[in-house]
Amino acid sequence: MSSLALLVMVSAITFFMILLVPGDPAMTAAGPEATEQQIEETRQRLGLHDNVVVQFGRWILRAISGDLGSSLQGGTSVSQLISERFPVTLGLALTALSLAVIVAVPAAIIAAANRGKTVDRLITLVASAGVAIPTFWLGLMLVVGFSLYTRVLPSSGYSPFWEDPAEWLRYIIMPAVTLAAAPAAEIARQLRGSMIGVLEQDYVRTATAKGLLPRVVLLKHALKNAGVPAMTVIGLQATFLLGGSLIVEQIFGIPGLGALSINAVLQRDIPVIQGAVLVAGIAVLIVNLLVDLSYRTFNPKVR
Amino acid sequence: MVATRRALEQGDIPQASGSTARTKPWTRFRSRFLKQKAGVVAAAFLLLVVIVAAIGPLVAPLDPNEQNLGAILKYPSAEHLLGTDDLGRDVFSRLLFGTRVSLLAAVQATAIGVALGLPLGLIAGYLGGRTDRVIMFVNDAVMSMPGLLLAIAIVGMLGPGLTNAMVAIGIIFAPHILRIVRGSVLEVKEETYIEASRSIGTPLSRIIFQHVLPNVRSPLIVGVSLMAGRAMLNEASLSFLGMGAQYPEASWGAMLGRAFPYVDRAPFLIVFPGITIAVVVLAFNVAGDALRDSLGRETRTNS
Amino acid sequence: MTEAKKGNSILLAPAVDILLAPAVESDKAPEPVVSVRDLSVEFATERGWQRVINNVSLDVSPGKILGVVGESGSGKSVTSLAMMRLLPKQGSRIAGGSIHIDGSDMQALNERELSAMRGNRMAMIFQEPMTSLNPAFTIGDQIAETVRKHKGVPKKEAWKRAVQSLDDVGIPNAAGRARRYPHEFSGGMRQRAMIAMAISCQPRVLIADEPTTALDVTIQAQILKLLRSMCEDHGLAMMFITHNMGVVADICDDVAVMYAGEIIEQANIYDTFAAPKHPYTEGLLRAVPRLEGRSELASIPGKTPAPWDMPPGCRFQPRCPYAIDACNTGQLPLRQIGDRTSRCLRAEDLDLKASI
Amino acid sequence: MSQQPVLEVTGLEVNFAGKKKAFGRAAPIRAVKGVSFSIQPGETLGLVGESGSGKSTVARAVMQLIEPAAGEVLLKGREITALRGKELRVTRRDIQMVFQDPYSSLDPSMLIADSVGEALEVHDGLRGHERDARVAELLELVGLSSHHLERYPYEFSGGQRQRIAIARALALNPAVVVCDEAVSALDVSTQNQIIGLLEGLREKLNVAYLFISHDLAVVRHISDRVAVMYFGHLVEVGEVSQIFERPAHPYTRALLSAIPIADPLRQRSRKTAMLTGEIPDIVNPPSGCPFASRCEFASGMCREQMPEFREHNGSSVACHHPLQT
Amino acid sequence: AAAPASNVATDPTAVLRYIYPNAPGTMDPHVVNTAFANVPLFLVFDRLVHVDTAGKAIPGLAESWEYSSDGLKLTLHLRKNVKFQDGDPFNAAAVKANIEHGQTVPASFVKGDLSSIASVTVVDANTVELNLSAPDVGLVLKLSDRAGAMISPKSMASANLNVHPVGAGMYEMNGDYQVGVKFAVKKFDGYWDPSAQKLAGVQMSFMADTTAILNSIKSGGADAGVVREPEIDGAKAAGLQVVEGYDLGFGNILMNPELVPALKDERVRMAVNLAIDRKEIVDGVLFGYGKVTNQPFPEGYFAHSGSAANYAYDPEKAKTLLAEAGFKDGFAMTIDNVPGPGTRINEAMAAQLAKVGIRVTVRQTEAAAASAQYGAKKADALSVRWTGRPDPTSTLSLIFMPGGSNNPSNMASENAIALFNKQKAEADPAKREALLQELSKELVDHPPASNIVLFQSVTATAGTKKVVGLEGYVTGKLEFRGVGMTK
Ligand SMILES: Nc1ncnc2c1ncn2[C@@H]1O[C@H](COP(=O)(O)OP(=O)(O)OP(=O)(O)O)[C@@H](O)[C@H]1O
Ligand SMILES: Nc1ncnc2c1ncn2[C@@H]1O[C@H](COP(=O)(O)OP(=O)(O)OP(=O)(O)O)[C@@H](O)[C@H]1O
Ligand SMILES: [Mg+2]
Ligand SMILES: [Mg+2]
Ligand code: NI
Repeated sequence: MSSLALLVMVSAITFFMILLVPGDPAMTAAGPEATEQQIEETRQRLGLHDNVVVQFGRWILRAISGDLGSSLQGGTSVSQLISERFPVTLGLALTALSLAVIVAVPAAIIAAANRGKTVDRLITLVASAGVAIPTFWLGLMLVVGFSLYTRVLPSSGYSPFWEDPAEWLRYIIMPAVTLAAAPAAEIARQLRGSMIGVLEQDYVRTATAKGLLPRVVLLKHALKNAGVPAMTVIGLQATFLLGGSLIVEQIFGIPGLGALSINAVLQRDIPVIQGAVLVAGIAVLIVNLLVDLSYRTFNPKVR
Repeated sequence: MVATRRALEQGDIPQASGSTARTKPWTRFRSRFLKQKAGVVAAAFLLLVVIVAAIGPLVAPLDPNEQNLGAILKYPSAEHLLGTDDLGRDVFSRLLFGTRVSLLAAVQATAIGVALGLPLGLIAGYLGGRTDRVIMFVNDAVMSMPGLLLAIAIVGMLGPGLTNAMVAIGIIFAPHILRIVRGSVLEVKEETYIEASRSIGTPLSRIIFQHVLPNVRSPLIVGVSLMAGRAMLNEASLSFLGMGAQYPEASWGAMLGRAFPYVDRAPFLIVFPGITIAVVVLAFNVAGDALRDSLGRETRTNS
Repeated sequence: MTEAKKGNSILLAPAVDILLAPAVESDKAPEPVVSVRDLSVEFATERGWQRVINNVSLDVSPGKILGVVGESGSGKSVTSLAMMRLLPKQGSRIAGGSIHIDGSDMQALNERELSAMRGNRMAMIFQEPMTSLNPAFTIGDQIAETVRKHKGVPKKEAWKRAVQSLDDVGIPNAAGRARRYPHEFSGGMRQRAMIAMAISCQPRVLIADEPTTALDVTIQAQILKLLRSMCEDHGLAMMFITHNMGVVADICDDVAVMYAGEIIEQANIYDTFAAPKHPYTEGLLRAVPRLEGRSELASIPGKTPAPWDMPPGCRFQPRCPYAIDACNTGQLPLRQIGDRTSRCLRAEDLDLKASI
Repeated sequence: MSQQPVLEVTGLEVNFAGKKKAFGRAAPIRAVKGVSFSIQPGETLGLVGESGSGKSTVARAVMQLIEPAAGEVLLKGREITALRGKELRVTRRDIQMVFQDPYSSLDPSMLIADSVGEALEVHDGLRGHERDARVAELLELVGLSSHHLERYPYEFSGGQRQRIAIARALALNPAVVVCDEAVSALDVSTQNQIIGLLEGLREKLNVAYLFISHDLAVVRHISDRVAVMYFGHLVEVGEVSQIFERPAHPYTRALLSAIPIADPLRQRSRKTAMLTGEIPDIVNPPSGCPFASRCEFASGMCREQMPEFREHNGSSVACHHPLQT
Repeated sequence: AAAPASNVATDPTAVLRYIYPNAPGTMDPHVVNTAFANVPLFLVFDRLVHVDTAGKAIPGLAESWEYSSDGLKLTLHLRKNVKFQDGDPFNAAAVKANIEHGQTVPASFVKGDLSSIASVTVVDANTVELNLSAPDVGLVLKLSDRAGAMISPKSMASANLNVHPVGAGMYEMNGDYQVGVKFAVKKFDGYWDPSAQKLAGVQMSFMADTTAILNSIKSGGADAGVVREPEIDGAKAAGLQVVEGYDLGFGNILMNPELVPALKDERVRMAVNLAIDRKEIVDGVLFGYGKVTNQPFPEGYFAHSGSAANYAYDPEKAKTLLAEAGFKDGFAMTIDNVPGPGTRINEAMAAQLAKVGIRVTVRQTEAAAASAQYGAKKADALSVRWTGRPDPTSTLSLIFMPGGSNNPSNMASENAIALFNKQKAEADPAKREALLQELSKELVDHPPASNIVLFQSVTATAGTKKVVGLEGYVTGKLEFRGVGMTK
């Protein structure tokens, strides 16, 4: 219930905000070459003369019945646009997130286990650097290195997973790496911190006293308890990634939700913006739900 | 290792009762900070950056805004230490000038993020209940909106320009600060010393300022240092979309953004600002970590 | 206490019985399973390496309980952790001495051998039952894990044994409770679970560091009874650290008293309570509040010296009412006095009493 | 008994929100049920009982740190449960608390002078030297010296911290001090020093204590009267000698007999009736006497009907079958 | 630059992978709102009239046409035996259906282009008459644009016309258009001019960033695509062929003198023109890819005036003119631009204008806001690229004439207005040409209040050496006629 309210809230904020921003949906819908008259006709056709509240009400009523309307740019239905774009973003986000987790979790564990030693310092430094590097800079460097000089990977474009998974991977890997850098660094930092906290706990000493090997103590007893704060960060990163990353999608020419929504914003394509925000909102809710569920496995105390 | 720590603290009694030695907070902070070599290096570097920001215009070898369309994209030379940009301007001088803009941008965004997030986070966390739910509802709504969309909308409403862009970034950051603060307030709130202070009859405002605030300091510092770095990176992204620094101002992000099309012809245009941003952001993070560790709770565990 | 008064004569008999027991056994005394010799431990502090445990020696024989008492910070926990080789890897070191447990030289073992030892042949119960159990796993899991690790039995069997040992420590409905998480247990039950975990592999040696401090007296009594019977029935050798002299009086066979990182006195429990041979022990025993009436509460004046600030000679001497000049010169070793030991220079000529 | 009690608690009930079920509302946890007692000026009431029986909850409810579900708390004859905001804060002058854990009850990032002086600033508006002078006085009172003013809590031992906490509680000359296991964390010798201190202050300032502890020897030493709690209920209240020498409630007796005596001869020769049986679950409390499951005298009536409080041999007891001595 | 396709053996099985920066929102040619859509759309749709690379009307689906003497009727003679991709015949009825569709479909974008057509008469299967409400000489060229794109009438009613269009063009859809992303077409076997079809198909994808396009071609991810000035040198350096098409588009500054009163004075406008060093902009900012001009129509185009002067860069004279006009100390104005390549032009210009005392604030405003602000008379000036129109009338009326959407101040010289109206009614192409040239000269001699032309722009296509038949069109819209790939 509250999640539904959240979605309505997010939609409403977006809707009114877009209308507050200078720029005329009718004008962009009519196109750059349109005449005054065409613009006016477009405005009529789209009902943009109506009160904003009426407009929003109309949108929300239709949205509830499952109709997200159609793009002001050419009339493609929003649900179709989103169903084409979201899988792309989803694939990219999941790949990036998995990469981040695969790199960050072992790194954090190694760092925490060797707290204060050189390995730890090194990992911490790399993690800080990961947060520090501008995303698009990294992306560009990868393109230069892997596409322009060595030509091992395509610099841009996209091929759907179900058509050819290998091809998909070739297209997705560089963007995924680019996107993964910052989340990996952040997850590593967070997990290292909570691991160190957990390793100071009495029950870790108990586990050692039980005769478990250091590896088991670390990977079973400590990791599971350090999982909650780490999951929070992972969830947060997931929601970022699922919203679609404009810059990375642009650099690599990936037709994802980010590119769709940024274009929609630039063109004041309100139905598409609303649709994209709704999807992003739902993604956030689902991720939060998953994170909550994971809390339950990590920490039985949560209900 | 609660028990051991306590025992350890008791071992310090004689030191405490030595009547002359006064422990000044600043002295202890300094001694702890100086122990963290990486932090010291980072702080020294940041100090240097601040100095450059202050006196940069005086030491810049050339006028950073002087265009020379006859000599664009020139590789580094004796005349132009770091080459020239796409309008023939001296990259080194622009980098020096950009320091102030970029730093200011980071400070503005962070300040706004903290100004919004900190009080609301304190209130939400400490009061809990309905207030908390309302604040968190709005917070989650803002958080689940794609950041860039928000930024565009806010900049659209305020008009283009670096300050406005930073206001936008600040607003986008605020929910994150809010969450960090609220999280640690929830933790601190349960501490007995807060209850003890309440039992004395301390007013709410005083409890928040005197007890809660100093104890959420550590996570806040980390959050802020991360954010200051993030702000620089986001400024770069927004400049990339034309919403950041405006002509003739130079910001590192803007320099980086506009160097995009010349990757293969003038890679140095990307390399220098990219590295500058990365190093400064890294310095923020490292110094922030060191600061946290030096300001941390006054316990013995980390000495 | 009326009961005690009237039954004095009758009840003395079993006490004498117990009193005599060690004397009889001492002829063919079983080899101690725990043998610590001249153990010293140092910690890295702001003032460099500081010795917090100095030349501690102790033995525990099978079926016996050695009580360890002393001021807080005197090194009881550190000693026990050192014996388990559980001291923090960074910032601490064993500076000397040897630890032999159940025939193994603990300092010669590598990580793998240590883990085969811990939980199996020697186990430990920690003071804080609230924080010493992993909140993320069920109680049964945590116990079964130990069993599986050391006994190499299949999962099901390990679980059965875990339930069995929960049952042993008197947890009602053990099978059901095993599936619960620590936070669903009360403090007393958690502590019992800790004990169940420690005994699940039938160790030869058990170290208990203030296992009942967090519990109320009724539950404490149950747990003490349980531990006592473990020693008697299974020949377990136990080291029992506590602040509570009543608890010591209840279950220990011998007592070692620690002060400022040293054992200052060690003796049979009856001897200690009847006639302490160190002024600190005397002070400690006198400070125990009596249940009868409102007597004045005694305390030892002064403070424990810090490791870097140890007085020469006897470490208790600055606080000692019986100190003489000779006390602050030279090393004072633990001396054998009959079948007990003491560090006090004046052990023989002082007539110390546990109560005024 | 002629005087007006300085603290009077009647019918105190405290509920906590229970665990939420997947569907439906959470049943409240009734942590304290119908607790009533009173304390005269300068008197010490010892509160003992099972761990988890609700002693701390009573203390916090009396302190108005949590809101009681029912019942009245009269401080110097004034009902305070309904007070809010400033009014409540002003009343707090008269009732102060010393917490169990000396390590967490002092703000680690605050100087001792500020921690102790906070009450003075808040209530009397004292600042600067004036405040410091008063804080120094308080520190002297609890046996610390004024050079400790500008130090942080971590520089003190547990005993010293507890003294600081006591100094803080005494800053406003309260009429009642609630001590929730104020000495449990300390070793015997230090514990004795603190108790001595509390007794001295009672003499000097005529404060009343609500003294919570599970160390019965200490309770016996310091209390004038003792209240025994079990499972959220008060089961017995009486003069200290009465309780310790002629316990009327089977639980009180079990408690007393479980105290180990620091004398091996006597301890080992003692016949102690070990309690058996399960402690009831707080989420599903039994309908009758909560102690029935562990009580050797329990009858059918005990299991069905909650016993009323009644006078018995000079103390009040809630038991269907009070012990005769 | 391109090798003529006919001389080279092409691979009939080749599929061209082409990347284009501007994705159409729909594939319905009558609804899509930008001329950029022509490139992808005209793969599928054939038009009544074609244009050659110079922008001249040449036969398309109409083999010939003629105006009636009063200019009120345009008769089209249609090509015979032409089929739509769904097998239906293309004939006069189809033309009538299309024109009516274009005029009436909701959100029609071609309505304006077709507004002069009052009715359509089907004379016979291959002849239609367009009855005009007023003379419209530009109509023929308009029919070479989307207004003349012929949709299979059967598919007009279909709901997925926007993603699965059916036309009579060289290639037919192979699957649906994934809006904003890509689509594929395959050779249409029934096309009337097989010589134009050198490919087995085209895969067209869309990427907004031309740097990414170039990278893609360079790394082998595509065969050809559109690049912009900054990328051209890079493309050449990478060994790609680059076809530079000088088109009807131009870089210009739109101005609203109502907000900057100084600009109401013609001397000031002349001063601004003289203070801008166009050559420096072309050479420096555009890397030499552009032509210095101050006329809206390029050299070689029929509306270009050969006799009008090219402004020389003359800051001194600009200062003098400013002083004469009473602006000795210059004046201030804000010029907006849409973030992207145009930023540099604006910045370079600002620096140049600063030298004569004109203080320019450069402001980047995203497209929607920029045009809305300018349209709402809230922006002083806008630095943009005009994309060009097939017929001069559209360009002139939209930018230079009163009532034009890009001329918010509605200012224009009387002479210019008179010339414009005269050419609109002139049916004789030669006379009309003369009038247009005179108008062009008028716009140079008396700088208009609405606009400053800076340079003629280039539309460049980069491709691997395997791609043949790429040609630059003056419309700026590549047609794939004759484009093929070698083996
Ligand atoms: N990790 C450590 N680093 C430095 N010193 C330590 C550490 N752990 C313990 N110590 C020191 O070792 C000494 C002995 O501590 P220990 O915990 O053994 O005391 P204890 O006798 O168990 O006290 P308690 O009764 O309070 O548990 C103390 O003085 C303490 O300061
Ligand atoms: N915040 C809370 N939320 C839910 N239940 C609580 C909370 N605080 C206490 N309880 C429950 O209330 C009951 C009484 O707890 P309380 O802390 O008052 O006991 P106590 O008598 O002080 O125990 P101890 O001797 O261990 O300090 C316990 O069952 C406890 O689990
Ligand atoms: Mg200890
Ligand atoms: Mg309590
Ligand atoms: Ni008695």
